[in-house]
Amino acid sequence: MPKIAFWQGNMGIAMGAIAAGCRFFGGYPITPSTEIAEAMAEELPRLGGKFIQMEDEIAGIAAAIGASIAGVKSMTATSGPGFSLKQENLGLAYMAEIPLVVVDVMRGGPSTGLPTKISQQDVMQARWGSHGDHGTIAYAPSSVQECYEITVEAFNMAERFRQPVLIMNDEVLGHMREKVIVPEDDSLVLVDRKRPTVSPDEFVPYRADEQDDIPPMAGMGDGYRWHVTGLTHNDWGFPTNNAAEIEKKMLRLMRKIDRFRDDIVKYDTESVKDADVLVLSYGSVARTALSAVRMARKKGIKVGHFRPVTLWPFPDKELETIASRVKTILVPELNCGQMVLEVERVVGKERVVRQNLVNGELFKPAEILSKIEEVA
Amino acid sequence: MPKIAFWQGNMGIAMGAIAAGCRFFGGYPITPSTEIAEAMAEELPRLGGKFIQMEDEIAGIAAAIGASIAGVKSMTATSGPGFSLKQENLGLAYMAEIPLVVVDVMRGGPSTGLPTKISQQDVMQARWGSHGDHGTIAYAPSSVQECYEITVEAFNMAERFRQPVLIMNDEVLGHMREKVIVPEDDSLVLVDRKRPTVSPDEFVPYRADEQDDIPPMAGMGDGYRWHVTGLTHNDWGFPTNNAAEIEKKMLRLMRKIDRFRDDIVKYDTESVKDADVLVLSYGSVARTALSAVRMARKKGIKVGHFRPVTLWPFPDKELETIASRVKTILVPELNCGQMVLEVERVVGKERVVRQNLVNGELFKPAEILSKIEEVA
Amino acid sequence: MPREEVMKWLRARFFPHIWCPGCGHGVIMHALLRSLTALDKKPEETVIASGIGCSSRMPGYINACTVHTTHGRSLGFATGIKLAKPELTVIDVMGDGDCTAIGGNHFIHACRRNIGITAIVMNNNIYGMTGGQASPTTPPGAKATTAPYGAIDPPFDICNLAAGAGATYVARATIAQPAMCEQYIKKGIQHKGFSVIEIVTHCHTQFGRKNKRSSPVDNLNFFKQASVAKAKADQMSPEELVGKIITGEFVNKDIPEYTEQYDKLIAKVRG
Amino acid sequence: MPREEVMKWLRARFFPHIWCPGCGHGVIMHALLRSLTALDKKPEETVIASGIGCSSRMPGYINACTVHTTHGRSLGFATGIKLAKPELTVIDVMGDGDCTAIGGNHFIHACRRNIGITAIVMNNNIYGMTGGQASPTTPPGAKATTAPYGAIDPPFDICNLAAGAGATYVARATIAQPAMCEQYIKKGIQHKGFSVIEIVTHCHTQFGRKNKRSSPVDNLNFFKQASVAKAKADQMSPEELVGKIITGEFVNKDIPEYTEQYDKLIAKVRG
Amino acid sequence: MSERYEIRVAGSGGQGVILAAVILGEAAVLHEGINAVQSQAYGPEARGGSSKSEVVVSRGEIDYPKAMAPNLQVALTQKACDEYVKDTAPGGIVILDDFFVTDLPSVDAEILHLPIVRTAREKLGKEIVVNMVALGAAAKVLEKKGHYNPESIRSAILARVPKGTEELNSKAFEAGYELVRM
Amino acid sequence: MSERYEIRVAGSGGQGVILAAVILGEAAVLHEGINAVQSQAYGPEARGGSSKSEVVVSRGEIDYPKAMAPNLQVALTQKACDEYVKDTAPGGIVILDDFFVTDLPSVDAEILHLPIVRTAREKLGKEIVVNMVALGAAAKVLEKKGHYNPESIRSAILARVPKGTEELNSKAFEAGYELVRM
Amino acid sequence: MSKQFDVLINKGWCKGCGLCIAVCPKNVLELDDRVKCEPVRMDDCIGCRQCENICPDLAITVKEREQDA
Amino acid sequence: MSKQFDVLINKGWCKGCGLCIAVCPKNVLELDDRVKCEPVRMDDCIGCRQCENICPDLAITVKEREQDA
Ligand SMILES: Cc1ncc(C[n+]2csc(CCOP(=O)(O)OP(=O)(O)O)c2C)c(N)n1
Ligand SMILES: Cc1ncc(C[n+]2csc(CCOP(=O)(O)OP(=O)(O)O)c2C)c(N)n1
Ligand code: SF4
Ligand code: SF4
Ligand code: SF4
Ligand code: SF4
Ligand code: SF4
Ligand code: SF4
Ligand SMILES: [Mg+2]
Ligand SMILES: [Mg+2]
Repeated sequence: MPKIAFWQGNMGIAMGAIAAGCRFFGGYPITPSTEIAEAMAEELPRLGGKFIQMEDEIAGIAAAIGASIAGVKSMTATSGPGFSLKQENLGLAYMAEIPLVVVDVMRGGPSTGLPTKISQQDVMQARWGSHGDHGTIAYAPSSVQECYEITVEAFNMAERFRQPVLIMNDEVLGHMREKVIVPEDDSLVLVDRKRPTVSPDEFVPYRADEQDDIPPMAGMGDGYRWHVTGLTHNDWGFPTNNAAEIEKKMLRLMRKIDRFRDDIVKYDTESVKDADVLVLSYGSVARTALSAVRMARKKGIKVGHFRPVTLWPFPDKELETIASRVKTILVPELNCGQMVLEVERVVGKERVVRQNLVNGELFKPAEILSKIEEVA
Repeated sequence: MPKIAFWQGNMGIAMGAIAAGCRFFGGYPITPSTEIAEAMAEELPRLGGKFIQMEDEIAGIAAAIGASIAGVKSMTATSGPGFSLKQENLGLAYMAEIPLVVVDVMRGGPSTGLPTKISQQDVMQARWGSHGDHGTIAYAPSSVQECYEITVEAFNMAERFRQPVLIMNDEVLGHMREKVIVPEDDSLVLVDRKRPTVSPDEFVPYRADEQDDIPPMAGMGDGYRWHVTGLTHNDWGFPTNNAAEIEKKMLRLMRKIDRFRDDIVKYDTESVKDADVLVLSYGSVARTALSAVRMARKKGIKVGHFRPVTLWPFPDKELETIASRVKTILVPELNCGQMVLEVERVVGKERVVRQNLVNGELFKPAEILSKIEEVA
Repeated sequence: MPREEVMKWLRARFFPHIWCPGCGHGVIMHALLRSLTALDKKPEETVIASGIGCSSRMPGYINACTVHTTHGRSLGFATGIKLAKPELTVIDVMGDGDCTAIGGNHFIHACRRNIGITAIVMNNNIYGMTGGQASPTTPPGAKATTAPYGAIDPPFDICNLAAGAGATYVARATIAQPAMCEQYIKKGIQHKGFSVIEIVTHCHTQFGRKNKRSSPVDNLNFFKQASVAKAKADQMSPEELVGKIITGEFVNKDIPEYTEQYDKLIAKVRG
Repeated sequence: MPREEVMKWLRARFFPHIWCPGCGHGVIMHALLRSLTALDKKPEETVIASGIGCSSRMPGYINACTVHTTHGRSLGFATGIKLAKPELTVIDVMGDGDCTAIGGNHFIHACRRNIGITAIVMNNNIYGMTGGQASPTTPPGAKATTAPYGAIDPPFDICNLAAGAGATYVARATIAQPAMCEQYIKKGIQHKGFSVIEIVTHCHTQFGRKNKRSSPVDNLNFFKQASVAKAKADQMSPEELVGKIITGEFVNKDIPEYTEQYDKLIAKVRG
Repeated sequence: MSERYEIRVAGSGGQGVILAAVILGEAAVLHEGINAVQSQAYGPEARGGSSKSEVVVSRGEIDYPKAMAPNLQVALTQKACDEYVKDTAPGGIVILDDFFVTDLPSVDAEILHLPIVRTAREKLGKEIVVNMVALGAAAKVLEKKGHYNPESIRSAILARVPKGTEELNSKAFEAGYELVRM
Repeated sequence: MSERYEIRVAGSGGQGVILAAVILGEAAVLHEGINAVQSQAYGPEARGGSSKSEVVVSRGEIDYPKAMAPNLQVALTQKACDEYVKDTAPGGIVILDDFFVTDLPSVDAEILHLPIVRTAREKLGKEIVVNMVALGAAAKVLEKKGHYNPESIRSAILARVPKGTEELNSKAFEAGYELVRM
Repeated sequence: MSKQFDVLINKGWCKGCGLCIAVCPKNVLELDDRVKCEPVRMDDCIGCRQCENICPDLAITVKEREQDA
Repeated sequence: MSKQFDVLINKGWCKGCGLCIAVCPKNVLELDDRVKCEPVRMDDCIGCRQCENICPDLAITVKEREQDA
């Protein structure tokens, strides 16, 4: 029977990770993400898993990647400054195609900024923070329930696509407590990385299967010998300077996500059928926005809501379809305008109205409501 | 009399920095940027300046920021992996408003990638690499002459706007040697940070002048006492959790760049008047593209070229005006499509054609020419 | 020490400070200010740098040239400041986490380089600011939010680490000895080269509560009972020293200071 | 050692390797492979990790479970691997820059934690891969591309640093003593806990050319002449030891290994 | 939104106001079977300064997670009172400690000025249970307003507090409950 | 582009092919007063493996900085020859070392198979000056083709090489120059 | 006659931690009911300044009392 | 009769660094004109394997020669 819990969003993520089979956490404390580490420190040893607090965020993600290379599902969690520090090694996980879940609980930036206050200032960093190209999968949950469920999904995607998957949580959701209906373990669909089916002698570690562009992955200690490197490499995992081999690798890295974009993209809508105004928001802001949309509907304003659950890949096609029917798209964000750039790119900048707040607070319903009234 | 030199692009940057008054370099070696550090190690002591090789890139930028806080114009230089590592402290310089020039000589990514091969994969990272919002000034030079001149300009902008300014060089330009006409020192217009005019007792370190939104800056040891912090702070530089103070600071950080956007934005055009096809490219690619455009013109194709010299702020208005007259905009980039996203946002995605190469090589003129012919 | 002289170093407008009642960080700040006063330093020519942590909030309260940087990186910034302006007095105040966890590399390199900076490490064996996670100096067996079953890894001995990295002045005191703190800080500032003063302190709020030292006074008493002067400790066996805090000077040697070496290099290059 | 046994550890298809003719890194790899062979390790259960540098290219040539990570960070990755699968033999091979410059923090923390990894530090006193910049072990006065007027900062003594950070097995050899390299590596691998073997080697291409040791053989001769065994060095004065390379075992002590402690903790928690 | 009921507990760092709000949330979700969202203001100032925590309860879905105009406020220090009480919902209820809060605010709300701290100090002999006394007082109000059964809160307390302190905490809760006469 | 002339020098790591190309570039820009862009392939393989370097010279602006079809190629090892010589501009010139290059390529170009290494070893007694011998040979070709005055190259060499080695390098240059009979 | 001292407490800064009370050799100090330090036996003070030096909040000033000649 | 040894050189791997030549106590090895190692006095070899162990390119194998009984 599903259990009812009253958890912080960060706890939701930790418990989701455990449910997804995560048995390793490498991290470094930072507000407002620390509760994830603390929960993992408590829970993992009970399950025979390992939690390690490393000397810094760089080592935290390194250890997590190491554990994944050894065959164990693993995670790290942090906030802005630590997310910046993790970018280099995040790149290694993209290049070497190592499954991993990375959580950023967003606080106000730049720099040390506002450690205990909400923002959505890292959503573009999720896409572009590490040097070099790669496909990105990044989620923004809006409830503690979703923190739990999306973490399970993030692990599944990481395992399926052999790459890091990001969860962009925010301070309000990370810290607030809310009801969660915790499904029974065996009701969850869990994905594990594809393992090689060939013998160790025949194993070519980065030779991808044609049907999905993903190479099967051996765990170290599983009888296979293979080479992991952050250098651009050929199918053998050996560094190459050969243009054709380089291009093959790079295009596959992008394609493995692009091809299955429809399997990954997730979004939510409310009252969009007859809407003249569409509010697009994500994370905690979506809670305020929904509140405002509902208030506006009561006032007779034809307004709907679009919530990207995957920020990356961005639900562009889906938004385009819905947006084609509306006059104005309002994008309230707790930053100086980030996802709105993607919205403008998708639907054209003429119809897009921005609403930005960078004072460390979450929008209040009245604020978004009055903006809706203004643009309606 | 101006002198003629035959320099690598990286040398052009080092010598431009020296000419701009840079007297401190803190860094860590990494291919293909190392020659900048090496040149500074050689030149600075001759001028009484200081070069220090720190223990890593994080410390390298920290030392450079420290020197700037102490009142000395300073610089750091790196490439992809190091640029990722510098992102956290780069954020501090944005937040604390410390002038600084940061060079990224782009190589192939992600991760260690292709240390000795060209890419343009970090141009979005230039804008979004650090957590938290801030305005960005980033240049992409296309010749060694421009490496020199833009470095001088980068220092001027850093000093004027009290923030880091980025130079996004690439491996080909960084390493190639070319003729430079080196202007005489006294022919250069150099900008220095505004110093406080009030007495130490009246000094409020982050109180901005109204006419430009920039607070005057004292050097440490100049008789003023002030506080620098990466936390969001009030005019006194003291950490605040007050919504109004936070918002004031954040909006000013953005506004000080937005207001003077026209003074910063730089671009170049060729043959755009009657063009049906516009090629937009930057950095070393612009050299290939210009070559292709000239070949195409000889074949009678009405094609022009638009070269953003500042990638950030992006010359959006300027592009929009020119683009309004053309049928197709071709954007060749040595990445999987980065600045093209901005182009699509500005001109709408319908008319934009991408050309991407990620095999470690620079486009050859014939490649871009044939794409021009295809879209013309 | 005339009290008003010390008060001049304060940004009194930001008081009372944010530290918990009885937090040892205030004791250390107080000792530092007395040292600066005693040495007749000028605030305009004195830089106090720090990283992030409760301890690292200190510079904000000191009316000098103060630099509150990123977690663990303050020695990088301080190195830039000192090298750019060697005439400044540069003090770097750090927590145990700031200095020895994320900042460990900058710490050992500053030790190696022997640059004229005084590092004050406020070792409370825990991450105070973020709510009580284990630090690299948390004693084995002690509880922390990220070591709910007790820490299992051996802690650093900060003074040994500094010595192994080549530091030229290394001393340790506890906050139960405010005069000793003041004295070592003074000697550290006067020392040519990089000096390290570890001051053992407490975070009763985050560490003490979980480890049976929940009030400031409990900690004071603990320090009094657990401290052993180096001279005495040298006579004791390893077994006797378990759980003891050895106070005193561990290293004090004379090696050329980095910025002076640099100035010589410049002189040589310019001929 | 039967030669074929060693050859089994090679990815011969990638030979000849990229190292310069006579580069000491090859001598070290050879010694490592002999040690692994002598200890009868299985390649499928042996992990060789590294960061970035000429030295760090080594894992690519070894037909085991090999992990070529980011510059300076390999011990972080290796720690994750070892903790996740303590039954694996984990070796981390690093250059002096990789280990003691950018990787210094991970190095001292691995020493502190006493996790069962063997670190082999290939100290050629320079950044070879990037073309000859100074490293934290470049001797004062030596020239490097980023120290064109001679290095002015004191170098680390890697063995002292490791000892100060708490490492439980620390030894040093030079490539002029391939049998000693092999012996210490073997002992390091057998040691319970973190072991550090510093192997002093040369980069004649980048360091030697600028510092009068331009051929591999020059360096071999230099090492033969400059090495002093620890037993003998203990009898020598600091002045006599200037410029000498002390070889031998510096630390060898018995303290619980980290992953074993962790397993005990799990057992305790699970009751 | 008609069902939405907002509660805020505010005081100084050591007074346990966060735990109080968490218990109210747990009581709602785990014992009353309704929805609740609990949140709090974090800040470095939480070290020594003031601290606030909120619970929003509702039979329906709770979208906006923070209090907009609390229906019930508890303030245990003057600073908390000055800072937070002003946005009480018109006609709401404000519980103030009568030792630390001496300047009463002028708000359109019913003010209960109660000896919460003194009860903890004097009756229970442990100032640390001040939050439980406050919870008791709040429970009475919430019961009267028809939002909670006090048993839910009591159960939530027992499930939360450290073993061995159940009795002390229950007593404190009862004492607080008794303080309110409505 | 009609004025564009492309030169490539290729060999193994230690043969100084980069310096040779840099000198050709400096000769063009600083002594001939024309434009030049010099570039090179870097790679970890440059340690032991093959190495190439290019110069594009032109009286006009040089946009694309790399060689597309070199008009003149110099290859000092078999590997370099096999890898690089094939894209020589039709009718171009290829200079090959006769000790290390034994398999001659089939290209539409004039092939000069010259004792470059042997001259360095035997005549100059220092294999290290092999690049200067090659430069001498290239200088002769470039002179014949009307692109450079050999004096420019000689001056560029003298400005570049370490003090005390001028004579050796000049001699090597002369010896290379003499190898070509066109 | 021995010297006399004033022990001045800045109650706005004092946080009532009790450290001064613990170190005072003469038992001069106590906490009041608002949990602030209060010198209750000022005349016993010997001016050792231990309280001043240990006070983490810099809330104590010990001053020699001006004495009538 | 004393043992005899074959010193086998993999010339495809040998880079001619000369280290083996420097360590050989019996002067068995030399470089040929393509700068590759060549055992020129094989019969003097005492099988000490110093050359094999020092070779950074793993290009040398020293084998005891099969002897006719
Ligand atoms: C890059 C980064 N990582 C983590 C943090 C979060 N953080 C702030 S302070 C701190 C630890 C502070 O501990 P310590 O240095 O011992 O100081 P204390 O608070 O104990 O005085 C941490 C982990 C941060 N601000 N930045
Ligand atoms: C983050 C980062 N910074 C810098 C570099 C560039 N880099 C590659 S190897 C290296 C130094 C290598 O020196 P060392 O570890 O001593 O190895 P060696 O080449 O001497 O064997 C540097 C600085 C990098 N790859 N990544
Ligand atoms: S949390 Fe600990 S370290 Fe921080 S102020 Fe409180 S007592 Fe001091
Ligand atoms: S550059 Fe130096 S370290 Fe690198 S392979 Fe060559 S000799 Fe070895
Ligand atoms: S030590 Fe200071 S803060 Fe603590 S009780 Fe005494 S006066 Fe108050
Ligand atoms: S000065 Fe000494 S005796 Fe006087 S109150 Fe302070 S501690 Fe007590
Ligand atoms: S040591 Fe090895 S590589 Fe060097 S010359 Fe001898 S066989 Fe050749
Ligand atoms: S085995 Fe010994 S004697 Fe024989 S060739 Fe090698 S080094 Fe010389
Ligand atoms: Mg601490
Ligand atoms: Mg090295």
